[in-house]
Parts: sequence; structure tokens; C-alpha cells
Amino acid sequence: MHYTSLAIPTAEDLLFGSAPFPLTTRSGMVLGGGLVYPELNFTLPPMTIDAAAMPKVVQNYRQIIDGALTRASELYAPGVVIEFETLPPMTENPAWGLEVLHVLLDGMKREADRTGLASVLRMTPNDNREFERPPLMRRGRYWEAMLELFDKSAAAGAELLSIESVGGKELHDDALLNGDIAASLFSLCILGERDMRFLWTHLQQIADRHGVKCAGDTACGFGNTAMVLAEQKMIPRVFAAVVRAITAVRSLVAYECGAVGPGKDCGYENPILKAITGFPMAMEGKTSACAHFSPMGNLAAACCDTWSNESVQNIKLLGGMAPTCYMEQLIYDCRLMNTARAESKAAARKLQCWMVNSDVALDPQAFIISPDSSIKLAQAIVGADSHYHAGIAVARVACDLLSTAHAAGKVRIAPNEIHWLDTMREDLDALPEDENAFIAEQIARTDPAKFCAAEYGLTR
Amino acid sequence: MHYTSLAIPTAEDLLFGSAPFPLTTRSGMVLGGGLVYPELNFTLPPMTIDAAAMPKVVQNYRQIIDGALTRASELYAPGVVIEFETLPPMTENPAWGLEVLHVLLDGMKREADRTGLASVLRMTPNDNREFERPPLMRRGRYWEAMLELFDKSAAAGAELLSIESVGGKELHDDALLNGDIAASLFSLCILGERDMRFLWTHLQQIADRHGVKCAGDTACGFGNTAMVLAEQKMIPRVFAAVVRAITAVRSLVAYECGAVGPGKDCGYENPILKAITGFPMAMEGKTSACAHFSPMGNLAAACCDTWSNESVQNIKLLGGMAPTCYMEQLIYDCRLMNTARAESKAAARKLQCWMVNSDVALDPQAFIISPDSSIKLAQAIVGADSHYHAGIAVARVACDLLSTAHAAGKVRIAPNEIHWLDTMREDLDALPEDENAFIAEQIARTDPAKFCAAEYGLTR
Amino acid sequence: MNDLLKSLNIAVETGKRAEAKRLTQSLVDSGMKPLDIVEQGLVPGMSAIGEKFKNNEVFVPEMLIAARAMKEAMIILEPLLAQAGIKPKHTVILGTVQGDLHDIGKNLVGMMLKGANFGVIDLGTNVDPEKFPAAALEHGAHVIALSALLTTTMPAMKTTVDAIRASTVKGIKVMVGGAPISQEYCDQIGADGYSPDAASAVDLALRLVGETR
Amino acid sequence: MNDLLKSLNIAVETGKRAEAKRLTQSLVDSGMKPLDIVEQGLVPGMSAIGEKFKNNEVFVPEMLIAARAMKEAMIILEPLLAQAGIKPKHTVILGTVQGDLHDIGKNLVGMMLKGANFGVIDLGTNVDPEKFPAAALEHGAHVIALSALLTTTMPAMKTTVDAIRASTVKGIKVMVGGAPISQEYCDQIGADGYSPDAASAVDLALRLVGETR
Ligand SMILES: [Zn+2]
Ligand SMILES: [Zn+2]
Ligand SMILES: [Zn+2]
Repeated sequence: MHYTSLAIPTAEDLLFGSAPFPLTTRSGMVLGGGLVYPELNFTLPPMTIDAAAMPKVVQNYRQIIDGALTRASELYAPGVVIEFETLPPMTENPAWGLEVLHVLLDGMKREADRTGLASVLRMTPNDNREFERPPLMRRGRYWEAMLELFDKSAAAGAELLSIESVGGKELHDDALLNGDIAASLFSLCILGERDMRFLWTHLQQIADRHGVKCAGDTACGFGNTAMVLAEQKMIPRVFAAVVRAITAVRSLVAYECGAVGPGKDCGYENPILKAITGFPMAMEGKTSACAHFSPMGNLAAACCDTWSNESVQNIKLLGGMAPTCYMEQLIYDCRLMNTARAESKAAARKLQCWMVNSDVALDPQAFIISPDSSIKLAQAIVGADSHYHAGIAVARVACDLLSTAHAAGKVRIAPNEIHWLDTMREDLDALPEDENAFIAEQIARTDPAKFCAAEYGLTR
Repeated sequence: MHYTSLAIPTAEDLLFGSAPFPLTTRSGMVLGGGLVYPELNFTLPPMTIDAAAMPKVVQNYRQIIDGALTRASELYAPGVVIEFETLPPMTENPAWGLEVLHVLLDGMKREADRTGLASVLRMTPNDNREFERPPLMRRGRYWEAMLELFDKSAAAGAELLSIESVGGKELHDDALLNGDIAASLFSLCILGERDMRFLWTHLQQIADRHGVKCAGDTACGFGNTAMVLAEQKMIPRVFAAVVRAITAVRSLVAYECGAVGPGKDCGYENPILKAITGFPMAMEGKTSACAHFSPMGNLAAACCDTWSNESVQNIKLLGGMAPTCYMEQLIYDCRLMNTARAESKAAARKLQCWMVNSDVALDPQAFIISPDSSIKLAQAIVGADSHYHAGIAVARVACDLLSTAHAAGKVRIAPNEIHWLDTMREDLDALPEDENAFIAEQIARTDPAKFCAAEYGLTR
Repeated sequence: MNDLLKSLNIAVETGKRAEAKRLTQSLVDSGMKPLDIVEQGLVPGMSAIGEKFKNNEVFVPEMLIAARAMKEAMIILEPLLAQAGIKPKHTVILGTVQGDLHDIGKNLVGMMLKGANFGVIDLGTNVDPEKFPAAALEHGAHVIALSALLTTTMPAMKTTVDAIRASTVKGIKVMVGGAPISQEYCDQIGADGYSPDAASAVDLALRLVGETR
Repeated sequence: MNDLLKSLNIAVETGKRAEAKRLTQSLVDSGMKPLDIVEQGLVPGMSAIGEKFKNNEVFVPEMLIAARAMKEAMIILEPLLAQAGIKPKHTVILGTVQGDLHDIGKNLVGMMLKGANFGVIDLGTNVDPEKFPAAALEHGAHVIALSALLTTTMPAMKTTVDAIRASTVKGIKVMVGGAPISQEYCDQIGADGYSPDAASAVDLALRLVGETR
């Protein structure tokens, strides 16, 4: 492993608003330097995106950025992160994505000139590579267009590069629905690891070329899909919690390739990554209920450096356009954390303690990403000799933490979920020690129509 | 004045989740008894309400209550308050309001049977009396229909009765736009006081007849209109803040007539009323951004006993229907407060202190409803010999508190607002000591086409 | 003459009613045309305070004081304008739609339109759909401005637009606003323009009648 | 015979593949009609696990194990059913609309429909509008089920419904679902039913084809 020890070795230092390696933006914001900043995320209302609709698309984004930044100034936000997560057609046609990007950057500049509001843009092209089935991960028009969008965005002033990369997802959905921890490990720690290394090496070159930063990735289509399925009672919460622990091994690869944070908002695995890397992290919780429900609305903020709403459509609520409403909510959440932090580190830890205790005992996944658990899971990862073994190790620790806590009455696990901890442990025990044996075993189970091993540098 | 001393004489005891006189519901919730409960508020998406649309109306409310209560159970809420604020046609046609009420009560019973979730319904008929111009306040079909709806709702199981009464509003909008503090006092402390006494005497009879509780009123159309106009930069924030202080004199009348709380959510004057009466209070702040922006998103929670989202349409967000999303957000906000409170009163006060400090120095109105200010304003009210004099006294104290705090650098007041404090003080100094003289003076300025003095027991 | 006009501008801007009246009378006495007094003496004063309002330097109460000073002056000028057969260049019919009682936003829009020398006919709140085209016909209006503040009265806004389009009033522009209204809803019901707040309503109205400022 | 059927029910419900195969073969050998084996031996097992799933007693993985047991049994029964000219009573065409790659929800719906003995033709994700009516025609389907997870692919759902209605396939029911979809949107685009989650999709499909369970 690239990281062999923890940047933050104790839970006491795993705290919102401060990271050992903060990031200073061109506008002077210091992410992880003492303040939590709001990070706003938004998307279009129901509408088509095509050449004819681009004026309307642009009009929507202009309305979003103007409304949200005006409110941020009115509420004296110390700075804001704007995440532009493109929709598929905007990655496929980089010109469209760039047009919107310019609208957002112009809006940010206008507000900076008008009121001095500091801001920074995180550019997150939608990863389109799945549009081919089986996905082409390292070539083809989707790959080319995506890299072009990254490159031109960085040139245009997008200062933070992120992505929700999809390598391995073509197998992971089934792994979740089957409760198959081995298949999940294969997707995350073998395929995801290889894909991310390939992808983030390219992104780092782009970032270096334009003097911008690689921020981070998220195992959104893996861990969050599991979380949402668990909320919908489709899969056991303990299974989703253990998958969450494993996703940290996958998301870590971005930092191994040079990313410096803030890790992407929907990466609920970020507390583990913050412990390992010491970089600032975005998080989201209760104030992202507009995008998905979660069992850890307060706890998720425990170690955040930016605080996000995940995504909200540009639709009208009674109070105003929804992105503006969510900007206000984020700012107040941040104000509370920053007020406590301004008093003292002890005060911040007190508030963190309440945020954690609010949720930690009520849900396995909340328990897993609490500061205490995160440190232990992080240790399991940095102590392993490969991503495959790190995945197994972190899954085992997750199972053990949950069993122990449940036995001690410290976490609520539904009666029909208890046996899943044993099932997962048995599945982990049955895994081959040898990575190549594991890979061969897993590849043999896949459908060539859905999955192409060569796209990950593997052979069938 | 009915109240001549404070139920909560010191700011230290003016704290969220606890009231000297808590209220126990039939379902066993104890409002003001140690926990803060979420109070959900919702409205229809854009649609017509008429006889033909009633099936669709009912379907909407059924979807709202089922979605929100299911999520509340999943998040282990200790209980929830459901506020049903009718839309005008549902007060005009009580049968429609009652049909919806039954849908909500049925949903609450279903969830209680299914998961044991405790809940209580607050019934808030829309005050339609303004539909006549000048408004008929004590007679006519709007008055009759409204009382019928209150009566039948109480009989059907609506346990808390509330209203946003409109007495005096026909003159107050102009008072706000003209920055006319005398006219505001006339609307709130003369007309509002008389109308509320008449109305709430009737409501208390209804409540007694059915063994339910009068909860409280709010000067929504007065104080919140001022707050929203100030947010829109239409009127000075200091003016809105002073109007807010005066609204407490008006809203107090409900308690003088027998109401026992929880005061209605959008009554930002409620901290003052809690200090005077000792009854539990609903409040709303950051999590009501869906309904309106506010300059005190955290501070507003400082003394709340229920925590509300004010109102959200039943529209689809990405995460789910908006009322369900807001239920989740409210529950997490409450969890945080309740976690601190569970540790100790000192811990709760610490959290309160951060919520207050988050906002108090940034806005005059936030400053005015902070626990410290609320106690001082409450004292001014209970020390007066009439509602008219209480209004003058509380306005003066509000002006003084703002001047002093501004001089000490403790509250931000925009440069172009400073002179408004002097203007308001001069206007207050110019008021006649004698109430009857004041009434005669003000009535002479009104337009008989807009305002009928007889409806308030006054003569022109 | 220039000095008098400048003083009148300032009297209006600062809301000095008696002064505005006095200066207007002087200009009338000096033989200046009443329309010129309106356009050079009053409107620039209102524009100046309107500009300050837009820049958040002053508030509505200051605007209203200025508007009242202009109104006092207009009491002198209106009979003279009528004599000369001069009407406001553009007239707006204003109202809150049926079932809805909210009128603050509507009143603000009306006040701001008057300041920009629009003729304003305010039909009040809870207005029947048919009344809008009828009033437009009666007053030869160029714009109808509709307000709604409830999600459940938004459909009445559509009904009103339909009634206007189905009426004999042709070519009239319809502008809409209110808390639950959006550009999207405006497009959907076939209105011609949406204003997110009262301050932008004047610009929208000017744009709809083909003028800019 | 009754005992064998009951054992088969349990084998399916608990996902015992080999057992389900063995018991199905025994029933075939005993002369029972293949359709009766499906309806009395397999579907009740799937219904039982489905009921437990609805009550949140088990999860999708348990459902899938049961579904695989049923599938193994069907490998024996399908040729016999085909010989006898028996097709699934109702067939559903399933797919995620054009521009949208999300397929978990769609797959779950497919799995649950199969468990209720619907014929299921899964067209996958990012499906051209025209492919749905074409597949419906080809397979004599009774229902088309559409999924969309992006606000920006909701219009493609409408395009698809339009394509279905404009096609030669008549009387087919269209059901829709996905995170941004609501009953209101369903009504708006003229689909016949909306399901808020995969678990409710079977009930909806049964209702649309005029059956209840
Ligand atoms: Zn994500
Ligand atoms: Zn995101
Ligand atoms: Zn209200």
C-alpha cells in the first residue's frame, strides 16, 4: 500500500473543519484550515438536454448560481464550494459542459466582484463509460470526450477535479442484490482499484498541466447504492455497512495517484480516507435529504471540511428556488460547526460528540463511519499489503466491530440481519489468500456480454 | 395585563425542550418535557381545490402523511406533531377540511398501530375573514364556517387548535411599507388585541367542549411579512425587528384567553411568549428555508419545544416527496438537540449558546429574539398596564437594545438603517399617552372601504 | 427653468411634498408644458430614488414618500394633461387572482410602475378572471400584471390568462409573479413575462411594451 | 401429490435449487400437468418469500435465491409448457429509457414480476423509444414497464409513451417508475400506472392486467 500509516492516528483529531493537509484555493479559502464551508450541488429540473435546449439549460444554471451566491453573500458565508456535476449529455458533448461551466465561473466572479464572496468550483464530469455494454474503460468516444472535458475545464478555471468513477460497477449491482461480499470485493478492490489508478493517473496529468488540483473520487455507485437499497429494505443494513468499509479501499486510490481533497461529498467512506490521508473531505448528511435519505444525518458531519446537499433540482419551493433554499440550510449548518470550532477545539469535539451520539447507535452504517470506527478501519487498510487484502481486512474489522458493538448494546441491528454478519464472515474466510487465484475465480463467474476483463488489464 | 411577571425570569432557563408548564398529549408525548419534537407542515402542489378535485386533494394528503410518518418511524422519532394548516377553500367548506383531517388522523392511527409512533395533530384553519373587504371579523359566512371547522375538528380528534389570525392585517401591510410604527402599534396592540380576545374566547369554549387544547396563535401576517420584506430589502431590518417585538403583545392574547401551547411554529416572537407564559413553543428556522428565508436559522431553535419546517409543497425531490425529506431533516435537527439535552442541562445550554452565537450578531431580528433579549422584552410587556402601553414599551426596549448592542459592536446594522432607530424612537415619543386619544387619531387616518372599526368593537 | 426642474427632481426624490407642489406650480406658471414637467421634473426624481432602492441604499418607505410627493404634484398637472388630451403612455391592469388575498407584492409593483409613469389600474385581490380583459378594454391597457401567492391559486392564474387570450383584447402582454410562480410556470400558462420580485417588475413591463431604461 | 407440492413450495421459498429440481421432476414423472406444477408448486413458494419480503422479514438476496430455485425448476417445465402451447398468462416488456443507464430498480422489478409468473422481456438500459412497442408486438405483451432515474431522461419517458401510443400496439398498459417520477408525472405523460418502488410494481402490474392478489 502507498499509505502505510495514518495521517490522523486518533479519533480525537478526526474532526470537522480541520485537516493536517489543508488546501488553499485561488480565492483564499482554506479547506480543512479551521472552517467548514458549504458545498452546493444542483441539477436541472425535468427537461431534455440537446442542442436546441442549450439556451434553456444555460438559463437554468445562471439562475441557480445567481440565486445561491446572492443568498450566500447575504448570509455572510466565509466562502462556498460550487460543485458542477455534469449530466451525461454534457460529458458526451464537452462543448455543452464547458458552456455551463463558464456560466457558473462567470457567476462566481460576478459575486466576488460585487460582495467579495470567495468561492471555488469543483468540476465533476459524469462518467459515461458505461454507455457501452460491456463498458469500454480506457478508450472509445466516451473516454475521449470525458478527458477532453476534464482538460478544457481545468484550463477554463475549474480548480478542483472530481468524478464518481464507475469502474467495476457493471458487476457490483448484482453483487449487492445477491448479498455477495466476494463479488463486491472483486468489483471494488480489484476492478475499481485498477480502473481508478488508470483514470486518476490521467487526471493528475491534466491537473498538473493546468495548475489545478485533483480533489477526489467517491464510490457513489457502490456504497451509496448499497445505502439507499438498505434504506429501502432491499438489502441488509449490515451488508451495506460492510460494503461501505470496503469502498474506502477503492476511493483511496485517487489520493495514491496525487489527489489532495476535498474528497467528494457523497463518499460516506471519507472519514476513513481523512484518517489515512490527512486531506480535507466533503461530506453530506441531513441536508442532502433532498437527494436521498440516510441513517446518519448528523454523524456524517463529524469530520467534514465542506458540507454538501448532494443534489437538488432547480425547481421552485415556496421560499425560493430549491438550490437557494439548500444553500441557506447548508450555511446555517456550517455556522453552527464554525461557531463551536471558534470557541475551541474542545468545544468542536463536544459538538462532534453530540452529532455522533445522535445517530451512532441506531444504524450499522452510522456506526461504521463514526470517528472511532473510522480510525480502526483505516488502520486495517494501511496495515495490508495489497488492495485485495486491505479489502478483506477492512471487511473483517467491520464485521467484528458490528458484532462487538451489538453484543454490548451499542448499535441497533435488526434481528433478521444478525445472521448476515456470520454469513459475511464465512464468505470472507472462504476467499483465496492469493489475489490471482481470486481474480481467476471471479472472472470465471462473469458474463462476457456485461464485463470485459481486458478493460482492466486482466485476462479472462 | 393578565401576566404581571415572567414564568421564566432568566435567560439561563429559557431553553429548548423544556417549559415550566409542559403539555401531555393523548398519545403520551410531553411537549416541553425534555425533548424537542419535529413538527411537520405541508401543503398541496399547484392544483385547484374544488369538489371535483377533492379525490386528488385527499390522495395528496394521504401520500404526505404515509410517507412522512413511515420515515419518522424508520428514524425512531420519539413522536411527531402534524400541523394541518387548511387552504382557504377548506375553511370556506368545512366538509372538505374535515375530510382531509380524517385522512391525516387515520394515517396517524395506522402508523401508531403499526410501529407505535406517537403523534398529535395541530389543526390550523386558514383565517378567511379577509375575503370580505372590509373584513367582517365577528359575523358572516367566513366567520361561521371557520368556527364550524374548529368545532368539528376538535370533535373529530384534532387535539391542538391554532390559527394565524388576521385581525388588524387590513391596515398593517401599509404600516410596514410606510415604515409607520404608530400604525403598526394600532394594528397589533389595539385591533389585533381586540380581535384575538374575541376569537380566542370562542376557541377556548370549543376546546373545553371537546376536551382539547388551545395551542396558540402567531402574528405571521405581521411579523413574518415584515421579516420577509426585510430579507427582500424592501424595509429596514431594524424596523422588522422592532415590529417583531411588538407582535409578542398581540400573540400573548391567546394565552390570556386560555391557550397552553405549543405556540405556533412561525411565531418568531415565541421566545418572548415562552418567557412570559412558561408554555412550550413551536419554532422554525433553517429547516423552513423551503417556505421562506430567514436571518436566524440556528438561533430560532434556541428555545423551541417543537421544531417545524413551516410549509412545503407535496412535490417530488430526488430523494422522495418533499414532506418526507423535510421530516427527515427535522428529525435530525431534533436528535442533535435531544442528544445534548440528554447529557445535561449545561450541555443543552452549551449547544444553545452556539446556536445563538451563530446568528445573533449578524441580524437585528436574530438579536431581538435571542434568549437574553427575549427576557428583557418580556419584562417590558408584563410591566405595562395595558396592551397599548406594552406595545410602546416593548418597541422602546427593542430600539434601545439594538442601539446599545450596535454601539458595542455586538450586532450588525447596515449604515443606511441606523437612522431608522432614531426615527422609530421619535415616532414612539410622539404617541399620545391616552389609549382612546391614540385610537381616535389612528381611526381618523383609515379608509372606511378597507377597515371597519365596528368589527373591533370600536367606533369611528 | 433648469434650476427649478432640478429642485423639483430633488423635492420628489427626497419626498418633500409641499416643495414639490410649490415648484410644480411655479413651472406651470412659467408656461412650461405639463407633460414636460412630468417627464423632466417628476420622473427623474422618482428614477433617482428608484435607482437608490435598486442599489439597496433606501427602502420602500422612502420610495413611498417620494411617490406621494409626485402624487401631490400630479394633482396640479393631471387636469392640465387631460385638457391637452395627454394620457399615460402605457397602462397596466394589476390584480391578485381569484381565491387569493395577498396584495403586498401587487401593491409594490403598482407603486413602482406609477413611479415609472405607467398608468396603473389596480383591481385589488381575489379578482374574477373576466375582470382583467374587461378592465384592459375599458382603459386601453398595454399590460396585465397578475399576482398569486398560493400554490392552490396558481391554476386561477392560468384560468385568467386563458380568459384574457379568449377575450377581444388582442396583443396585450401578460406578466406574472408571486412566491410559487416560476419562469417555467409562466411559460407553461402562456404568459409573456415573469418577474421574481417587485423591483424587477418595472424593467419587465418596460421590456414588454418595447421600451428599455 | 399434495405432500410433494408442499415440499416444492418450501424448496422454492428457501432457495434449495437441487431439491426444487428433484421435486419438480418427480411431479412431472407422476403425471401432473406442467402448468399445475408451476401454479401450485412454484408460484406459492415465490409468493411466500415475496410476502416475507413485503413484511421486511427477508431481503432481496433471499428473494433471488428463491427465484433461482424456481428458474431451475422451470428449465424442466418450460419445454413441456411449450409442447402444450402454454405461454405465460401475461408478458411485460421492461427497460430503462434512452439516455439513462440505471438498472437496479428495473432488475428488481423484473425479478419480482418473474416470481409472480409474468413473462418478462428485459430490453436493458438506454433503450430507444421505438424498441418498446416493437418488442411488445413481437412478444404479444400486455404491459410495458419504463424506468428513468435522471430528471433529464424523464422527457425520454414521455417520448417513449408517445411512441407506444403512436404505434400499432393497441390497448397495452404502460407503467413507470424511478426516483424523479411521481404519480403526477405519470398522469401528465399519459402512462397508466406509477409504482413508487419495486415491491409495489407487481401489484400495479396485476392491477393493470385486471388481476388482483
Ligand atoms: Zn454521488
Ligand atoms: Zn454528488
Ligand atoms: Zn405562518
